[in-house]
Amino acid sequence: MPNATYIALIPLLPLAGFLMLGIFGRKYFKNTSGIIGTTLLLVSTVLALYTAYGYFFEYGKVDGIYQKLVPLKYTWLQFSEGVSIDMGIILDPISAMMLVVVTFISLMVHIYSLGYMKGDERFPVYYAFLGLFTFSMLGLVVSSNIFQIYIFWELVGVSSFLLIGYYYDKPSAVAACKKAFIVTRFADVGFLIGILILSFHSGTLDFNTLIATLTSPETAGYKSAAAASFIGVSALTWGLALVFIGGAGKSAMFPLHIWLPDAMEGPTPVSALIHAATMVVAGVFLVARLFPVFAISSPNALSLVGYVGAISALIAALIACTQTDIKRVLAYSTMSQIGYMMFALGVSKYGGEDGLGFTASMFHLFTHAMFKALLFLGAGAVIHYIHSNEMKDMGGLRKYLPITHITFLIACLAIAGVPPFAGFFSKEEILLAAYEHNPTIYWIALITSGLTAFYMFRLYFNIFWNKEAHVHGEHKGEGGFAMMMPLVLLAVGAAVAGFIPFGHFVSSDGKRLETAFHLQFSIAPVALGLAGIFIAMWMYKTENNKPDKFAASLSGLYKATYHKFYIDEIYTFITKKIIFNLIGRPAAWIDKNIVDGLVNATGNGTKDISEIIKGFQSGKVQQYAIYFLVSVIGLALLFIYWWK
Amino acid sequence: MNDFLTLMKPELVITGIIFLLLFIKLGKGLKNETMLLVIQVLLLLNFLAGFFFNAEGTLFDGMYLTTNMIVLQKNILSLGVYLISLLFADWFKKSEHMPEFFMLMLSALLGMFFLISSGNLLMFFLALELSTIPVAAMANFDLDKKRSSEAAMKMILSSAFSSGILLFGISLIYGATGTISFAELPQQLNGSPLQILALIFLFSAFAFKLSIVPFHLWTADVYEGSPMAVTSFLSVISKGAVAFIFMATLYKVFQPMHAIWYNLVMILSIATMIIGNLFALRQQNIKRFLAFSSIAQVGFILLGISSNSIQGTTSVVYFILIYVFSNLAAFGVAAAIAAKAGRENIDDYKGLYQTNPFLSWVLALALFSLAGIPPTAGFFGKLFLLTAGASKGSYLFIIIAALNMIISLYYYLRVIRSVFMDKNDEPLDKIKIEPSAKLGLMICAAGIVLVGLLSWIYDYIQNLV
Amino acid sequence: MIEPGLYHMLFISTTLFFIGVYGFFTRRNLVTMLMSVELILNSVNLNFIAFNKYLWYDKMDGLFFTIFIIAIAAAEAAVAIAIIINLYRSHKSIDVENAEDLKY
Amino acid sequence: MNLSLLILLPLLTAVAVLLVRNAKQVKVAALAGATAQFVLAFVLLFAYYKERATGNAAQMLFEQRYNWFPSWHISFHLGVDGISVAMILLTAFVVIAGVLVSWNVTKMTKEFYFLLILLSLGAYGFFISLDLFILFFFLEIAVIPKYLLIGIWGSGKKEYAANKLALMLMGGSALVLVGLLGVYFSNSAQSFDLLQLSQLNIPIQTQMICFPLLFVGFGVFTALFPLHTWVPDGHSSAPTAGSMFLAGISMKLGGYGCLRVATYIMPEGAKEYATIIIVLSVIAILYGAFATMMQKDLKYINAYSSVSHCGFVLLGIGMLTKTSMTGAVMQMVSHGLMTALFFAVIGMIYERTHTRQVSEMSGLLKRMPFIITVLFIVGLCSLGLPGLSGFVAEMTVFMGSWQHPDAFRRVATILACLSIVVTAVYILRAVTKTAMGPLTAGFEELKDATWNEKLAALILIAGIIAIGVAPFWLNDLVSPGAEVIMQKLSR
Repeated sequence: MPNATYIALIPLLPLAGFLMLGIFGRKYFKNTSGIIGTTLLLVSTVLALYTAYGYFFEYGKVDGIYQKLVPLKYTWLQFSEGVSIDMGIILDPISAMMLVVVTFISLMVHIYSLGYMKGDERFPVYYAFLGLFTFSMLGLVVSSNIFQIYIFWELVGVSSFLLIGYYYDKPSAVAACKKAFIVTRFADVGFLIGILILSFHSGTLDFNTLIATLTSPETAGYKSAAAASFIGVSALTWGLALVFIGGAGKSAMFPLHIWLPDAMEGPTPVSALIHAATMVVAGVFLVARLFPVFAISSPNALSLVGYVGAISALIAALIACTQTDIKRVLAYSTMSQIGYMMFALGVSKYGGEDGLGFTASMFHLFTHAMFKALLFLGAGAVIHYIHSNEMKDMGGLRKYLPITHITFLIACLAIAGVPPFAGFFSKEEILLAAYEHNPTIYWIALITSGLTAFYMFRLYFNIFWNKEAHVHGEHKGEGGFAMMMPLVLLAVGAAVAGFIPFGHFVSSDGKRLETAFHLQFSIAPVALGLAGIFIAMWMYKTENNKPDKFAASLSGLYKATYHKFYIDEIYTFITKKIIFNLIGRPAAWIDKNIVDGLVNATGNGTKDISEIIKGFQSGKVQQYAIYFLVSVIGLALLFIYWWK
Repeated sequence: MNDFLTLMKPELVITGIIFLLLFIKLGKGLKNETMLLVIQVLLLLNFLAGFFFNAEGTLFDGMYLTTNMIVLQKNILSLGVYLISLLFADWFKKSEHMPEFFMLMLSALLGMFFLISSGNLLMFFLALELSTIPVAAMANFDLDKKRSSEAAMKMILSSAFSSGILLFGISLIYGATGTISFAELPQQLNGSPLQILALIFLFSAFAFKLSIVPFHLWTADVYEGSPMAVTSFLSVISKGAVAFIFMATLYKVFQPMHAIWYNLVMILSIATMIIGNLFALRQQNIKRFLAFSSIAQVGFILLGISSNSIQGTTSVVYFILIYVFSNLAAFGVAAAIAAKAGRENIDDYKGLYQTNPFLSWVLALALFSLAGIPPTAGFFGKLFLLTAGASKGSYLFIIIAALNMIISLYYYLRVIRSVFMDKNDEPLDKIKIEPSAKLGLMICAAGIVLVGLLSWIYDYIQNLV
Repeated sequence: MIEPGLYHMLFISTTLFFIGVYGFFTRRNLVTMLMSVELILNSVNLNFIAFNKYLWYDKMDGLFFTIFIIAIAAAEAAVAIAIIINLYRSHKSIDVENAEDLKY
Repeated sequence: MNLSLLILLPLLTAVAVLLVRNAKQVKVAALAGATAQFVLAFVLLFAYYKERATGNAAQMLFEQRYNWFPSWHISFHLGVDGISVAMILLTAFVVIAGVLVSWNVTKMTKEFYFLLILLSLGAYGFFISLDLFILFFFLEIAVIPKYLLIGIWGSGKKEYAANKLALMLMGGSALVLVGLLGVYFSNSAQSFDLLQLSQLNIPIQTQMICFPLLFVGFGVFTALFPLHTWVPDGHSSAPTAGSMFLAGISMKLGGYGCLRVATYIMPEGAKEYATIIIVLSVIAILYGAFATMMQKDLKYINAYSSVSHCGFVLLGIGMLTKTSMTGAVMQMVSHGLMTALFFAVIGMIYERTHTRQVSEMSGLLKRMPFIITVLFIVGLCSLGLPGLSGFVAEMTVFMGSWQHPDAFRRVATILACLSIVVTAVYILRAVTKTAMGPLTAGFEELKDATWNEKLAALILIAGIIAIGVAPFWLNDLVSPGAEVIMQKLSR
């Protein structure tokens, strides 16, 4: 068995960093906070690698199957008999893999930020937040309990919120962080209700028990979950679909993706870490975590995952083609790639060869983390140099930023799926899985892969070629060793990660999965990818008016994609017009005028009555006597004749 | 003879004091200050004397009866009179005819003692008149004030009219039963229409004295016009005495007609609470305000009376004890302010707390006690009245009573707000309170706080029933 | 000639009562109002006497009561007259409608 | 552990406050008293643990009973279980923080602290009473100090607000009173004793009348829709410490009463009216949240959000499961701490900027990092961030509510869940607008928190985090109490 203390230390070290820097950073670690944070994370990374190594090569495998080990678990909050939130660590292939990815990317970003954020007045706070995020993300991936994952889910949300709003005096950043939080929060309600449903039927919150209960048809939990239904859909499917909504919100799936492009307001390293490599894949991870339940018990929910993923991939790719802010292009590309991972899960089955989609998805998650982090960090270097996010301010930078240029090119090739870079292998597996199980999705995926190559190289050429650079202001160079080292390391990763035999380690049922390489199958996607690259080259390599003409000829589509299909506008309409004006305002009005009005009316009414009846006290002693006599006679009549 | 002395001791002491005052007055040898001091001492002695050499029994063939409970009730009234002599020292000292005032007041008190002890309708009538007529004269004591004479006029005419109705009722009872003795009456009562008519005529006289709606209309006018000392005497002592005899009469004499008077008491109680509160809401003059608030309080007393039980008796006596402290404290503060600053309006109290914290706190305590806010005694008093009333199980009745507590809280808080919260650029000057008035206020404040918390007082009363 | 019976007496006394009440309600002069009250009291006296004579002739309660009522009425009248005189001093009138300052 | 100490200590503090001479001594006396209460509350907690550890399984610990009004069968009966201990801890936290925050009160300092302490006396007494009469006694004691606190030291429409608060709360307690009397006369023992009453079976007809009376009566205190309208005005007009006490302690009296008195002694009534309670509390949750969204004044925002949050308390009670009732108590504790802290922060901001309008503030993080950090923490707690107390409580309520398989309660739970989005919206709108963005002109010279404010905030934060990070201790404290109520319910 693994040593739980070491594993627990992986998330706890960044937490310690957060607390230390958050509380004392401003006073005592003004300049050293970056070093402290990075060092702590380095230790975490080493521990994570050690753990992963141990798991994959020493104790993880029993009888050829990777086990789900729970080396640590204690009860955090007992709800009722059997239902409790436990804080624990689960160790299985995907969590081990994620531990490595998260710590590694985080470490790269920590190092990179040493250069990128140098001189920022809130340096300690920045590292504190990074620490908080890393802690939460690591906590999320090792969660052994569905409520634990929800807890860390919320925590990554809030750290993302804090980091997007890092430049707090910029109104756009404030708006973006708010939006990110609220949109994901909305999705989280789905997750929460999903948890409630699943836990009610399975009678547990523990992942292993829950999965075991809900995948074996003979258990009472499964029976009740399958039998209970709401508008024709079983409770189990509802639960899973709702959980998936949570995942879709975090992973920026259509139509809950609107927060992701705006989230680029945060510092670029943060975008690399949170909004490219780690947090946004939490949704994929969540579905993967519950994959057996999806795949065995509720194919409907799983195909929902597949279609949402596919649609998101396509839409994001289309939008990415027209955006001019380089970080937004990358954001949409992220969304598109996560769409890949989602539908890969969606087309997968549980176990054996049919589980290829699962492996492919995880593989793509792994490679994508490398090259997307690299792209963002590269973009960061460009922005650092040029002080702008807009393509029109860029061009011809290959002379000024040679290392960035090369690494960025490698990443672009990787994402475009050009062999032998990492993206090629993972994408190929995904396409294969889709081809075998769902032709519709396969075709969507194929088109998307062509579009991906096009917009990535549009980006690449616009930054590094196209018009001549007009750099003003002082030259800062490429940002020094701290910024370049992560680029190079990630580039190496992006270049060679594809050669890892991923199926040996990660598969839907823990067994070894051989992934064959089909040359003839690869021709179509690669050809499409290359075509995309060449079109991009033709249009953007030098400064010309071809893009404008092209845009004009497709003006309707161009406009729609440029405006991101007006999804933001729809949301604004719903929130501003419907929720605020039709619910919030009336609620406030009702409260002020009707509910409160009634209370006040009671008071005023009493006073009014008092005013009306004051005439009885007329001051005339004779009238008093009349009332006296009338009352006596009245009471006498009342009691003699009526109320005996 | 010995019986006579012990049984009638309270009345004899009062009579003695009246004569003593008469002689002192004739002698003309004493200054007002000294005179007041003497009177205060005498009244204190009278109060203390009430605790010794008491006996139970009847005199004059049952016309006069006394029990330990009755002695206690008399003591409560004596205490009230003593407090009045302390609290209104300012006004007494200025008055030219102070001994006369006390003679009248003590005469009225004597009337009330007889009233409580009466065992016969004749005795009852005589005592009632003895307790009323001097008060009418007292009401006119601010001889040069128009309002004072108007108040006195209203009082004497109304009470004469009410006496007429009462007597008519008594004559009907006499006609219907042939007896006027409390001891014999219950056997003769059978609930015939004539008897109901007589009951209601009789009831109206009690209602008049207690200011039960709709027989309350004289109350506010008389309270407002009379000197403060008379107002407080009327609203506390007079009401207390009548409440005692009213309860005794209903419980003992009219017990056979219980079903009828229960309903009567209930509807009048509700009416009294509601009307008293509604009128109190809009008053500006503190005396008039307290007049209506005391009407509302009577509604609660009726609630306790309606229970027709030992708990009812106990809680009414207990409440009146508390009411003596609370209402006299409120009047005492108002009198202190009226005497020094000549202000009687609630608006004039704005910002009082800035200059006169002591008066403000006493007033606050008094009003909280009247409103029934813990930990003041009023809370316990009211709660026990409600509990006693609730024993009959009429939820609607209790809910109306409870809601009335809220209306009353509103107007009591209005005074509190004036005193504590409202800004006033020209608050009243710092008022120098007479030492004896201060003593009186302190006794009241102590009473307000302690009577509730010390539960043995309640038990003591209950053991006497 | 019919011997006057209880009902005759009661009829007279009731009439007297209501005359008194009517006078009390309508007269503006305070002294007249006081006199009306006296009428009411006298009607009660009549009642007592009648009841005593016709119904309960073996008990003297009614008679005593009447005597006391007369005495009390005198006392009441004395005080009332004194008050009215004082009212006249301040109001220069004994009209009841001039003394209506205290109201509402 | 002598429970009378919990009453005597505030009493002595109040007397000390009245007796000392100048304002400084008053503050010191009040702080000393509050600290002593704080310590005492922890002593009680550990005494409680110790007693339970020795195997004392009595329902109530440290019982004391003195005859008070024997003729009415009223006794001064004190005792605590886990729920009471939790509430007492909450009170102690809020009291010490409130005393610290009010350090700058210059107007009538003595009276101010006297009333604060009096209020805390009422709260302690209420939570340890086992006799319904003294429970009611303490409930009412706690009302008038609030009236005076708002009316004298408040701001804005203070007199209107104070009046409304006092009258509505008194109205509530009047209903409670009628309900209590009904219970009192319905049982053969004619007893106000809670434990004795819980052994008896109150006739169902009485329950049908008295349960709503008691529940609505206590509900007014805890902002039961539609009787919540005193909450926004009252809280927003009160001085800082007043709001803290009001929201932190006073509103909890109602929740505690609903649970301990109404539900516990009248289980059949509770079952019968559960549907209505759930409907009302869900309305309060959602409607409060939406109404909050439209508010522009920080204090109103927190006040309306209190309506919403207290809805969870009532929802938890209305759902009638052990988990949900545990959640309700946890929500009371959590909301008490959180909202007290929120008001404290708003007070600190107001003292510096002299405005509470969200639109008039921006970028304050630059000038007052401590205060704004606290604002963030409390905001995040309010919207239910894990690691802070709000999350734990709300989730417990949700989990408890979901234990009913019927559609009505499902829908109610889902609607309640939706409120967490709305909460996020209004909290973030307020917090980000205030804290972030460019600094408003004229605020360049503002100072950060002083020692007393820091201490107050840290104490409350400590409480919030203690529950948020390690909820099991609170859960273990509260759930046996809820279990007892459940046993009575399922009998």
